[in-house]
Amino acid sequence: MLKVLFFASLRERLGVGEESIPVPAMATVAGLLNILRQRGEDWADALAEGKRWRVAVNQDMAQADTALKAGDEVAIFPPVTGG
Amino acid sequence: MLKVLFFASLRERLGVGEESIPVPAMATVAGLLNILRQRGEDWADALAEGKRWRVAVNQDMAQADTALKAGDEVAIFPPVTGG
Amino acid sequence: MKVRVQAEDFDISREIAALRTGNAGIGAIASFIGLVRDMNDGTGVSTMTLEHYPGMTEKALADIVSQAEARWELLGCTVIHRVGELKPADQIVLVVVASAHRLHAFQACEFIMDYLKTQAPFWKKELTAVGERWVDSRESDDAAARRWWEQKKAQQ
Amino acid sequence: MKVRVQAEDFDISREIAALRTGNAGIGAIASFIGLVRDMNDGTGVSTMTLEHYPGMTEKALADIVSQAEARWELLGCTVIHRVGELKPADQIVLVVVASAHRLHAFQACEFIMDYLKTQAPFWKKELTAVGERWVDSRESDDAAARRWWEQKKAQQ
Repeated sequence: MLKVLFFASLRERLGVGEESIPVPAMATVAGLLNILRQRGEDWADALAEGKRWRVAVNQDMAQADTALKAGDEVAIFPPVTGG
Repeated sequence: MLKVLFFASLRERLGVGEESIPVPAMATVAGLLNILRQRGEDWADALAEGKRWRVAVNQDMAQADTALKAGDEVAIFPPVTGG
Repeated sequence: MKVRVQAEDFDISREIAALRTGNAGIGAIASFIGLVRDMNDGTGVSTMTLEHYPGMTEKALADIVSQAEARWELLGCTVIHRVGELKPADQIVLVVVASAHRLHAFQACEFIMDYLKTQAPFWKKELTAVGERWVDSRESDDAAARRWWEQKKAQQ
Repeated sequence: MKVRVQAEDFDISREIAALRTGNAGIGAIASFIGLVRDMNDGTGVSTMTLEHYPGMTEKALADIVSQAEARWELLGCTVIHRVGELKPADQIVLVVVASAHRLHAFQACEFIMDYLKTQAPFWKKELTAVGERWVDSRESDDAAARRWWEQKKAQQ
């Protein structure tokens, strides 16, 4: 399983902060996003290609082709606005 | 008369901090420096062309051709090293 | 290096004193404080809530400081970022950088702020007279962070 | 704008508090502190004496700050420079700049320090184990001041 986290506006829009998701067959960030987009219109829209979201894997910034394995912590969030 | 001030290493080397000097016939910074250089070897050397000294007239940084008139305050000093 | 994420306020004098203790080789200290403004994009702000990603924030800040330490000659660095509910005029972030010379201190301090603004997982939500809104990221912040990467590339 | 030349020490927290009072539009405060180092050019320094040109120092500092205010959008600026006899680790100079945005605060703070280092009539004399010596000006400081002039020229 993956531990998947959502933050800020994405967390509010999708109505979930944390959940467990099986490692997808296509075991990359892109594979996980494809599965999430199939959950419905809201998910497909919030996580659409070209939308401004970021992904971190095990607390490091990640890319679409970053590999995933059981036990990984994946976080999906909007561009950061601290400081 | 001009009020002429010397600071820092120039003041120590020339042994004078402040004096009154008549406005030179050539009433510019260059004219004043020419007169001071005639005071002896030490003065000629300390104020030689190409040496690193600066001049302020009435507390604003000045150039060789800056005009002088009676009552002006002229300060001669090495490059500044504050901060 | 000292990195802290906390709800509590901070005092710049105290942080500088702690950073300097016992190091008389420090000649320059550059620092930055970010504050909650009472206006943003023309609307009055009454409360600012800072959400963060616990664990990753500390890691990201430590990584940003390590990059600065690899790039400039630093003699100490402190980064404090607050989280939770803040009010206008409250302090949000503190960066203090010590070095023998001012150019290193200034550059590292600016670099840390630019990277923090684009790489550290904090999100601001403003409460205004017309409701709540998440603050949008700015292209100017991305551009500010990019220039350091380009400067480094140009030097290689 | 607040410019002071004094023998007394200063406290950055107190100066920032005074600068900020009543202005919740400030989003960024950049500051710089210059300190007496215990070593310079490889020699131990036991005392540093700051000579200045009374009257012109205040005028030069005010002029430097005015130039910064004309060039960037500032919401406040404080410059304090000490004179007299100082010891290693003592504070020499403080520059605090407030703005709505960090780029303006950082740039103005660095600009003020670069101009102060080349335009304000202060001179440092060090007492070391091998005697007294006047500190030499650095070409790197002239170069640092020049880049602002060149940047301005390039923008015109």
